[in-house]
Amino acid sequence: MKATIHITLKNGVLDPQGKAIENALGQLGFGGVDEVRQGKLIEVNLTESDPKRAEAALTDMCEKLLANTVIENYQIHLDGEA
Amino acid sequence: MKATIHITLKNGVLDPQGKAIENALGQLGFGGVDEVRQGKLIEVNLTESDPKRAEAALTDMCEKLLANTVIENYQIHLDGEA
Amino acid sequence: MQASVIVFPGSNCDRDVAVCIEAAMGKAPLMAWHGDSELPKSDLIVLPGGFSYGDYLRCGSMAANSPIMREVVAQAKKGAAVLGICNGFQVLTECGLLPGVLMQNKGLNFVCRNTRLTVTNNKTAFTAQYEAGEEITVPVAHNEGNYFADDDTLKRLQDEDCIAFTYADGDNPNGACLDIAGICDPSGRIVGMMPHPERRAETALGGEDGKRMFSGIVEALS
Amino acid sequence: MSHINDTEITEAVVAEHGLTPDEYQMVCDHMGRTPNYTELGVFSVMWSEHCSYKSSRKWLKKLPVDGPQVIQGPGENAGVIDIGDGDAAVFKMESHNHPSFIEPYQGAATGVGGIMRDVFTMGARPVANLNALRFGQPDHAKTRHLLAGVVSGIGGYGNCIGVPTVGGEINFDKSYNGNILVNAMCVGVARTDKIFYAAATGVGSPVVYVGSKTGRDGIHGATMASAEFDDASEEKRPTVQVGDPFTEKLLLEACQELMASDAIIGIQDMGAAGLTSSSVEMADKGGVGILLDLDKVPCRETHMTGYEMLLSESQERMLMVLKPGREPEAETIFSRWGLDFAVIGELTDSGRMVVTHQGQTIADMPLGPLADGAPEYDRPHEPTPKAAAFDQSLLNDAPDMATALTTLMASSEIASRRWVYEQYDSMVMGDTLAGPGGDAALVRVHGTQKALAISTDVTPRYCFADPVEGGKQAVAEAYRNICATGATPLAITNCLNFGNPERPEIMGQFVGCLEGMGEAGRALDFPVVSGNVSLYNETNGTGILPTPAIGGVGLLKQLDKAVGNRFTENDLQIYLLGETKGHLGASLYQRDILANDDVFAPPPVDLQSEAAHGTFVRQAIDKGLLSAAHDISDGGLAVALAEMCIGHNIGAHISVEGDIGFWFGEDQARYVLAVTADKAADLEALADNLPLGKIGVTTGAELKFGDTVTISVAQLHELNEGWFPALMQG
Ligand SMILES: Nc1ncnc2c1ncn2[C@@H]1O[C@H](COP(=O)(O)OP(=O)(O)O)[C@@H](O)[C@H]1O
Ligand SMILES: [Mg+2]
Repeated sequence: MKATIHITLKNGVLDPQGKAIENALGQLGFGGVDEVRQGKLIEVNLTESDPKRAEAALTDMCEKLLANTVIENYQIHLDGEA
Repeated sequence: MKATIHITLKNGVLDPQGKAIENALGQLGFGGVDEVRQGKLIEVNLTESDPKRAEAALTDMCEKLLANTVIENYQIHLDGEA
Repeated sequence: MQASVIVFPGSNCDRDVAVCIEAAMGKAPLMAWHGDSELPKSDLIVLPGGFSYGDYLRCGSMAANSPIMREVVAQAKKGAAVLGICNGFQVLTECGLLPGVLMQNKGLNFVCRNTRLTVTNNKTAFTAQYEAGEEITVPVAHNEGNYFADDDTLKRLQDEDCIAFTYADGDNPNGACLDIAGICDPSGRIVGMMPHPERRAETALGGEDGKRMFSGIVEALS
Repeated sequence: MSHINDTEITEAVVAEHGLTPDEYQMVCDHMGRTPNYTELGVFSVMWSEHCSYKSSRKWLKKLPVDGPQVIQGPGENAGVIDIGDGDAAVFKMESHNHPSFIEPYQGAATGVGGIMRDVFTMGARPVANLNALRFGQPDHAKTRHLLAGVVSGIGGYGNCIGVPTVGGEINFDKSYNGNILVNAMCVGVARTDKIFYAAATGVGSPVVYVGSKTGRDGIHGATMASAEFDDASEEKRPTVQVGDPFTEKLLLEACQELMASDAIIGIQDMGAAGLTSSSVEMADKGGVGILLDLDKVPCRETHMTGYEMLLSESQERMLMVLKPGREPEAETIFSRWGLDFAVIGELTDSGRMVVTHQGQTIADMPLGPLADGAPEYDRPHEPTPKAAAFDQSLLNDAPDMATALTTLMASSEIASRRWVYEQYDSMVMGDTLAGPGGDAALVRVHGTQKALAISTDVTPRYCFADPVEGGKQAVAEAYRNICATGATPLAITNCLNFGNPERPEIMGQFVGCLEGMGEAGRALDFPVVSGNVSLYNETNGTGILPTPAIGGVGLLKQLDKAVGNRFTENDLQIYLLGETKGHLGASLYQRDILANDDVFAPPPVDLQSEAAHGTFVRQAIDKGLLSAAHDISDGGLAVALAEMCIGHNIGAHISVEGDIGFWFGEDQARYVLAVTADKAADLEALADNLPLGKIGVTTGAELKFGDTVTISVAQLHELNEGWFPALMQG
């Protein structure tokens, strides 16, 4: 089973990358863009096929490794679920 | 209108980060995980409210700046579309 | 001869490279600001190391879109010699003057140390003062120096003798394909490399192996 | 919507702000009324241990701070010393311990950013960064993660801004399991006639905010840094400050550009306690008052209260007082660098800090008490009991020499730090003559023939066993590391990391270490020009080893005279300088070979010998007599010799005999010196009656002790290099 994890900065945490992208877009002449935030996308393939168990394992992975929960949130998307 | 852009490495492009994550997960005792790939997630807020025009503008941004199309693919998700 | 060093807000090897150019040429190069849209006609243009615009998003991506780079590309196409060092190499690939891309180091860490290089092509505008196959020592300092290109591109680089430097046997610090440390365009006038020749151009800093890059290009252009 | 100032000030609210009931009463007395919530917040951060030094001030005053070389001693953003020809070195060290434990990457990164601002706010261009790090046991569950995060955070920030990281130190000890130490040092160079200070003068002068926007980062960071940890606080996860080195680079360049004019009256970075402490300190130093209009503060987040704006610790911000009328030229510079610029207030003659927000006065406080009114505590302190002398019977079943030496070379303290320092750009700026790996780093003063020698040192296990001797030893080791390059030691900064000062035995460690440091500073003409105190480094009542890190700076007038600490060729004569009594108490040998953690007395420090031997080494280098010099510290003579061999893979034959104490004892004031045969007589003549003796010669590819012990240099090298990568691979 394939899954995608979205990792984003918590609200209020400074995002220098997002801010820099926003500035660069402005300089390239793209107006009307703001609140740019950059996060991570992690795609994995699991041998586990049961969605419940897959989700539990992924949550565990996020807590232990994939996300820095001090400053980041994560969302798990199992394939097919959108 | 809010939008999210997914930027992922093309097939065949080496992904050292993904590999490292895969190894680290293995070391932490998470078995049955492979094909780990890391990409980027960019969230933006647009003043444009017409989905067609928003999508066109975002495509342009991806081509010009956000993605390096030599190695990366991008996908645009307008909010509400999932 | 006119030399220009392009200064992005986050460049941090601009002064270091200017010192070497001045030593080789007897005259200080022009320091050209990233926001300018005009660049006085230059025989030599150097894109220095650093973090151009913080290297957010991708290294060199925002710099490649800066006003001055339109000028750099235009002058390069008209025959100016261009050297991109480290971040400058990343900018050259992002703006399409050189093929491929510099990905994150295989070890995932920034690496700063001396590396042994083989001068694979001594016919470029910058490498004439080295012997072909000569081994030199030049430091690297980067987090994204892992040269990657698809197989066709790599083959073309080999066929057209566009690999300027490789890391000598076993000394690849970043996992680069074919141990590539630096490449050039087919004319040999545009060179991009991850190692920093300007950091090893005087004995007080450990050696002079990098100095011949600068004396070499000055000799070639004057 | 109710205002934050409508919040009732209860005992609980006071306690949450870290003020004791007595302190709160003092606040009320100074105010002549009950403070409102915002005012309480401001007092609490200004009176926190971190900002007010209330437990340490009494003792800091006793340190030597004067000398002809001192231009600015403690009390400013950084210390300033004269290095000749109109040049000055500007430097300071600071802790970022608690934030780094919570989020190692960002905590360490913002620590580096903060210390660099302290230096460039004085008008200096930063030219070198160093860091003194302490982690828990190598096999502790958190160590690897914390170490990896801290190192990449330091590199991530320093590499980007383009200042070389040229040295530092790392120790491991279980006492740091729950309290790692991240101390960052920055050294800058300025012209002596272009130093900028924090004092704000001139009623009516505009107060200007520049740099990044303000968010809710690290609110109450200053009070957190002064509070003991318990297991729960790890879960509280305060808003972490995130560093933006690119913006810091812009801020550095913009400040340098403005500093080239004469528009600035005073300038101060916004560090701990942000806008509050920078405005209070500037106005108080200038003896004026200050009026701030928070509606003008550039904010990153919406609905921020005045309380939050005043206490935010968002990074990469500065406060300046400009000459009236000079705002436009300053604004032009800052906006060209893409930075925020806002006039947020002006100086008044009121002697008060008055803050308005959304048309209301939300705080009105007397400046004097805010800046200097915190109580100065003379906390009870219990001297550390004198430790017993080393118990020689422990050596009865000691392993053989080769086993002991190979074990030490691959021990946590001696193992090569290459894994760490190769992640730092140590060469950018093109002036690093000697980067990490030597005794002191050497950084050329750009465009001159002179160089700064810089080293950070302290041996916490000595400080624990005997704070006074340990304090002396830290200063003496920094002195030795600098002398070993040929440079003259000039002045020090420090970062004093201790446990909870409310415990008399911890306070006793503090008082003892400062006494030793002061004594050594006076004897070695090595005054303190800046520093930082970090207390309450405790978890669940267990304090760290006392860790007063010293950052020493020296000057080498002619850089081509410098020597390294590695053997350079065969047939060098090897000399030992200094008296060897074989002192094994508190040695690394005791800890790692005997695996014994009894508390024995550390080696005594004879400051006269330190001065005499250091002077001799410098003279010998100046006369061009030496090929290499290395001070002897952890692991004693045997380890020093092994380190000198592995640099260029050159062996040595040591012809003197000795016992375990001779090889591994950590007697102080000692160096290993190497000379070519033709210069040996001159060296001996110069030594006069100092204890200098020939002990061997460089030769071959093995380190040989007499005819019985032979170890290949390649093996020593492999052991020394292997430990760190193996640890980090897990
Ligand atoms: N955290 C660090 N960052 C950079 N360099 C370091 C660090 N820790 C140690 N080093 C370098 O490794 C070498 C050995 O350090 P140390 O054992 O403390 O030396 P010494 O005993 O001579 O004081 C020194 O050159 C030092 O600068
Ligand atoms: Mg040291």
